[in-house]
Amino acid sequence: MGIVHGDEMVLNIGPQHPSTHGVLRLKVLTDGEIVSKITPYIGYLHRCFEKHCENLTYEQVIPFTDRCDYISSMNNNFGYVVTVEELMDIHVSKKVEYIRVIMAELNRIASHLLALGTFGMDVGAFTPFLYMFRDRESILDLFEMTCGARLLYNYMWIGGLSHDLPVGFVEKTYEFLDYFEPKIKENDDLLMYNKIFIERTADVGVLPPEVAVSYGVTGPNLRGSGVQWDLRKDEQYSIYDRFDFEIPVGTGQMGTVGDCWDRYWVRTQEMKESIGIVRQALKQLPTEGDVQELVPKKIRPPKGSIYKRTESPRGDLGFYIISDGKPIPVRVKLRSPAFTALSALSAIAEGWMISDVIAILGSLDIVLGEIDR
Amino acid sequence: MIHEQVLKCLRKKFPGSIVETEEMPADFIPIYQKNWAEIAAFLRDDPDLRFDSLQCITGVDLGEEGMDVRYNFHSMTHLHKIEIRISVDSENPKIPSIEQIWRVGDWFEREVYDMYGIIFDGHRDLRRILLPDDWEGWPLRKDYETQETFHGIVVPKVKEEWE
Amino acid sequence: MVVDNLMQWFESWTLWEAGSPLLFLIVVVIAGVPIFLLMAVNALVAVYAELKISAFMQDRVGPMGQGPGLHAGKWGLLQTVADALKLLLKEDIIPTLADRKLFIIAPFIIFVTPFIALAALPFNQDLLIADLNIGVFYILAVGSIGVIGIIMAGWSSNNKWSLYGAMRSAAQIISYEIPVALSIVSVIMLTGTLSMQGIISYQNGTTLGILPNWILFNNPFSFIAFFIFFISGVAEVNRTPFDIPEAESELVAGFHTEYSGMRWAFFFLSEYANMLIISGVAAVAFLGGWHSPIPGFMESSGWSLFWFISKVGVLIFIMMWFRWTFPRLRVDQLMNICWKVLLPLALLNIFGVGIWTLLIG
Amino acid sequence: MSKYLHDLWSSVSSSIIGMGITFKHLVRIRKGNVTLQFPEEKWPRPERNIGFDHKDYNVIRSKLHVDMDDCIGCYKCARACPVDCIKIETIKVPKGTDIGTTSNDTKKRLLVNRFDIDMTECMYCNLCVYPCPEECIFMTGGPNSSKHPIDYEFSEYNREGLMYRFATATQEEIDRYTDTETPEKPTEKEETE
Repeated sequence: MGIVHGDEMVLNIGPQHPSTHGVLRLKVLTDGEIVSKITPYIGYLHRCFEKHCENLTYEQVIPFTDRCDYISSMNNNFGYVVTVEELMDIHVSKKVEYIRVIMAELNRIASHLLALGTFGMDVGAFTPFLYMFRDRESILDLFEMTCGARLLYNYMWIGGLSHDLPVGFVEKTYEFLDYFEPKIKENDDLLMYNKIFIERTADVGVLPPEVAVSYGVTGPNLRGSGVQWDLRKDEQYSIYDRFDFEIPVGTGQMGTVGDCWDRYWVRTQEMKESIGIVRQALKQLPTEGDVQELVPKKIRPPKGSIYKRTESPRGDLGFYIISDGKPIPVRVKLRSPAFTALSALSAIAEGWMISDVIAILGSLDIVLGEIDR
Repeated sequence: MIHEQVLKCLRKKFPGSIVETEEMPADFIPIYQKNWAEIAAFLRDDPDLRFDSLQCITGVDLGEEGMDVRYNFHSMTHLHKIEIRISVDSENPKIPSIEQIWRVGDWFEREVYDMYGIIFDGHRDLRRILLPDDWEGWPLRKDYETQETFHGIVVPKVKEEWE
Repeated sequence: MVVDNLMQWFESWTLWEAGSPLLFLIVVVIAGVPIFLLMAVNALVAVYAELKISAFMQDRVGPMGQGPGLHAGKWGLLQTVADALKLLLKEDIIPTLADRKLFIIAPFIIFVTPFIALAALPFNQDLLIADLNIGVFYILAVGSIGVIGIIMAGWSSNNKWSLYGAMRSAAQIISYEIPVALSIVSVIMLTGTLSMQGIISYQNGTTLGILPNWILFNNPFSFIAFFIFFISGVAEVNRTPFDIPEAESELVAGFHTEYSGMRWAFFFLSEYANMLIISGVAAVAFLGGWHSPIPGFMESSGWSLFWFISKVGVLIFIMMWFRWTFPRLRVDQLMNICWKVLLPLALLNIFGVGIWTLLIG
Repeated sequence: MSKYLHDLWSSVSSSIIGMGITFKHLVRIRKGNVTLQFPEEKWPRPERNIGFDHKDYNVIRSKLHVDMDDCIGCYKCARACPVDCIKIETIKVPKGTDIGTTSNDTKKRLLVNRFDIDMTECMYCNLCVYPCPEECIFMTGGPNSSKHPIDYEFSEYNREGLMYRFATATQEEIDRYTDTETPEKPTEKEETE
C-alpha cells in the first residue's frame, strides 16, 4: 500500500462485504470518499482446479469446469469439450451442436440476468434483482428438465451430451422465450433508463478500448468499450456461422463510450441476440440422431497441446490443454475472462468514489469462482 | 501464413533468438529467453504483426524436459494468433517480464510465479496471487511436496479412511 | 392538548397548587407513555407493511409463517412481533475497541429525537400532547438532534464503515434541513402561524369550488413546495434513494454496522418514527391535517383521526414505494440535488408565494 | 438551462415509469407471485420424460442409490468418481458358489462386503451412473424411479447419516468366504488402465 498520508485511510472492502460478488478483498486507499488506490487480493476461493486436473481423466474434468464459473456452467462445459474435441479431432453430429448452442445461449441469458441484477443491487435497486432472478429460475428449470441439475450440469460430454433433449423441451423453451422477451423491456424501463441509474453509471468507470485490450478484457466489457469482438463471429467455433445475430457494441449513448452504463446496455442487447439465436436453433434443430454415438470409449487425445477460446458470457474463455497420449491430461489451464477483467479494476476505478468503485466492480461482472479457480 | 511471417521477421530482426531445430514445429515458435522483452515489444508494435492482445500465459512443468512458459498472442486488428514457447531452467527459473508491454501480463505472470516459482525479471509487483503469501513450495511443479503443516493445521497427505 | 387537559384534571384534585413543577413532571411522564406506545405500534405496523409491500412489488409473498395458524397462507401477521422478540433476546455485542459510553448513549439520542418531536403532532382536534405556538419550528428543530446520535454511533463504533456512514449522514441531514425548512416557510407565509393546529385550521373549507382548501391546492407555488418538502423529507429520514448513510451494498450498514439486538432495534424504531413525523408534518402543512378530503363531510373527532392516519399512511406508503423502485444516489449527487435543485426551487417558491399573497391573497 | 430542465423532466418521467412498473406488480401479486411456501408447497418436479426407450426415465440428481441385488462389485463406479466418494470392498467367492444373479442375468462372482458412499463428498456429477454394467447405481429418480420416489430432501441431523452404507452381506457370509481366500483388492484408480 505504500505510504498513507495524513488525511488518507486504508479501507478493506471484503473479503466479507455485500458487493464483492464472492470472496474478494479490495484494499482501498481513500481520501474522504475518493479512492486513490485499489489493490485487489484474490485467492480466497482457490480450489486448485489446475492441480486437480493433473489427477483426473478427461471426462472427470468436466464437472470441475462447472464449478469454475458456476454462473455459466454450460458455457464452461462447452469451452472444455470443444477444446478436447479439437485435440482429438472429433466432429460431433449436427444435433449435438444445435443442442449445445441452445444450452450455451440459454445459459448466457441466465448469466447476464444475474450480472445485471447484481449490478442493479450494487447501485441500490433491489427490485430488478429479484425480477431477474425470477426469470433466471425459469431457465434453470429448463436445464433441470434436461439434465437433472440446476446449477452444475456436467451436461456436455466429449463427443456428445449426457442426455438427449426431453420431450416437450422445445415447446417449453418457446414458451419461456415468449414470456421473457417483454420482461427485458420492463427491466430496462425499471432500471436501465431510470435517471438515477443513468446518473450513477454514465461517464463512470470509463474503460477506453486500448486499455481494455492491453488488460486482456474481453466479452461484454470489451464490447461496452466499443470494440466489436465476439469469438462466436470472429473465431468460428461450433455452428455459430449458421445463425444470424448482431454483436452489440457500446456507443456512449448516455455518456462516454466504455462507461458502466454501456456495459450494462451491451448485456441487455446480448440477451436479445441470444434469444434470437435460440429461436433459430430451435427452428433448425434436427430431431433424429443419438447424442452419444460419437462419445469415445477411451478418451486418449494424441500427443500435443492446444489453446482454444470460446465466448463465455464473461468473455474469452480459454483452455490450454497438453496431452501426452494418456487418459490423464498433463496440464489443463483455464484462461479466465473474469480474471483479466478484475485485473483492470485498479486501472479504471482509481480516482472515483467508494460508491463508484462498487458500481464499477458490479459492471465488470466478475465471478470469483472463475478468478480463483 | 502468420506463423512463417513471424518466423521470418524474428530471424531477420533478432538473429539467433529462435530455437532452430531440423523440423520446425508448425503450431508454435520456440525462442530463447535472452532478449524476450524486446521481441515481445516488437511483436506488439510491428504494424504487420501487431499482437496487441496477450491471451494467456501458461506455465508447464514437463518433468525432466524442464519448464516451459507458453504465451498465446492474438491480434485484434489482423485477427491472427501465435503461440510462443520459452523454456526455462528448472534450477534457476528466470524469464524477462512482459508485464509493462501487455498490462494483463501482470496478473498472468504472478499466477505462473505462484504456481511454478518462475521469476519474471522486471515485474514490478511479483507476489503470490492465488495462494497465501507464506505458502511453501510451487504447487504445480512435478516435484512439489505438500507441506506438513500450515499455520498449525496438519495437512493430510493421503486421503485417509473417510470415516 | 393532552398535557393541558391533564394538568387541569390534576389541579382539580387540589392536591397540588397550579403550576407545580412536580405536577408538571408527572403529567409529562404520563403523556410520554402513549407516544412510546405509538412509536412501537408504528414500527410494528410499518415494518410489516414494508415487508409485504416490498414482497408484493417483487413478486414474492413476504412473511407468511408467523401469526395465527402458524403456517403458510396466514399472512404472517405476527412477523414483526416475532422480530421484536428476537431482537430483545439477542446478544448485545459491544465491540472491544468501541467507545463504550458513546456507543451505549447513541441509540437513545437517536430514539429520543422522534419521541419528543411526536409531542407536537396533532392527530385530530384534541389528540395532541402539547399545542405549541411554535409547533412546526419545534419539530424541525428537534428533528435535527438525531444527527448527533448518528455521528456518535458511527464514531464510537470504531469501524471505518460506520464512520463513513456517520459522516455521510451528517452532511446529508444538515443539508436537507434547509429545503425542508424553506418549503415550510412558504406554508407559514400563507397561514401566518407556526402552531400546528393553527396551520390546520387555516385549511378549513374549500377552494376553487370543489377542492378542499389544503395548502397543496392553495396556489401553484405551494403545490411545488409540497414536493420539495416531501423529497427532502425522504432524504432526511435516510430512505432510498437517499439512503447513502446506510447504503447496504457500499457501507455494509453504515452507522449501525456494529449494533445488534435491542440497540439496533432503537435505530429501526426511530427510522420508522421519523417517517411518521415527516409524513405527519407533510399532512399537517400541505394536506389539511385531520380535515376530511371532502370539506364539511365526516369531520367528527373520530373521523378526523382516521383522515389524519390515512394521509400519513399514504405518504409512508409512497416512501416505501420509492425505496423498492429506485437505485441509490451517490453522495455528491445527493448534495447536488439538495443545493442545485431543491434549494433554488424552495427559494423561488418563497418568492412566488410572497408575490401570490401580495397580488391575490 | 434547457439541459437542467431536461434532466429534471427525465428524472421525473423515468421515476414515474419505474414506480408504475412496481405498482403494477404490487396490485397483480396474485397472478405474478412466484414464491413457493416450502413445507406446504413443493417444488414442481419438472416433467422429464425423455422420450425414447424408458418411459419413466428421468434424470433427477438428488441422491445416489445402489440396488445391491444387482451389484456385482466391478468397481467401475468407484473408478469413475472424480472425488473418490465411493468405497467398495469385495471378497472373492470360490468358483461354483451361488451368491445370486442380477436382474440382467449376470452371475455374481464377488461378495460385496462394503459399498459406502459418502454423500458429503459427492458432487452430483452423475459420472458413476453411466459405466455401471448392471445399471444398479443411479441418482434416485433414475431408471428405477418406480422403486424410489423422487425426493429432494435428504437432510440429516449429523454427518454420519450422510454416509450411505449399501452393503447387504451378513457377517456370517463374510466370515464364510474370508476364511477361504484373502480378498484381492484392486487399486482405487488404475491410471494406466
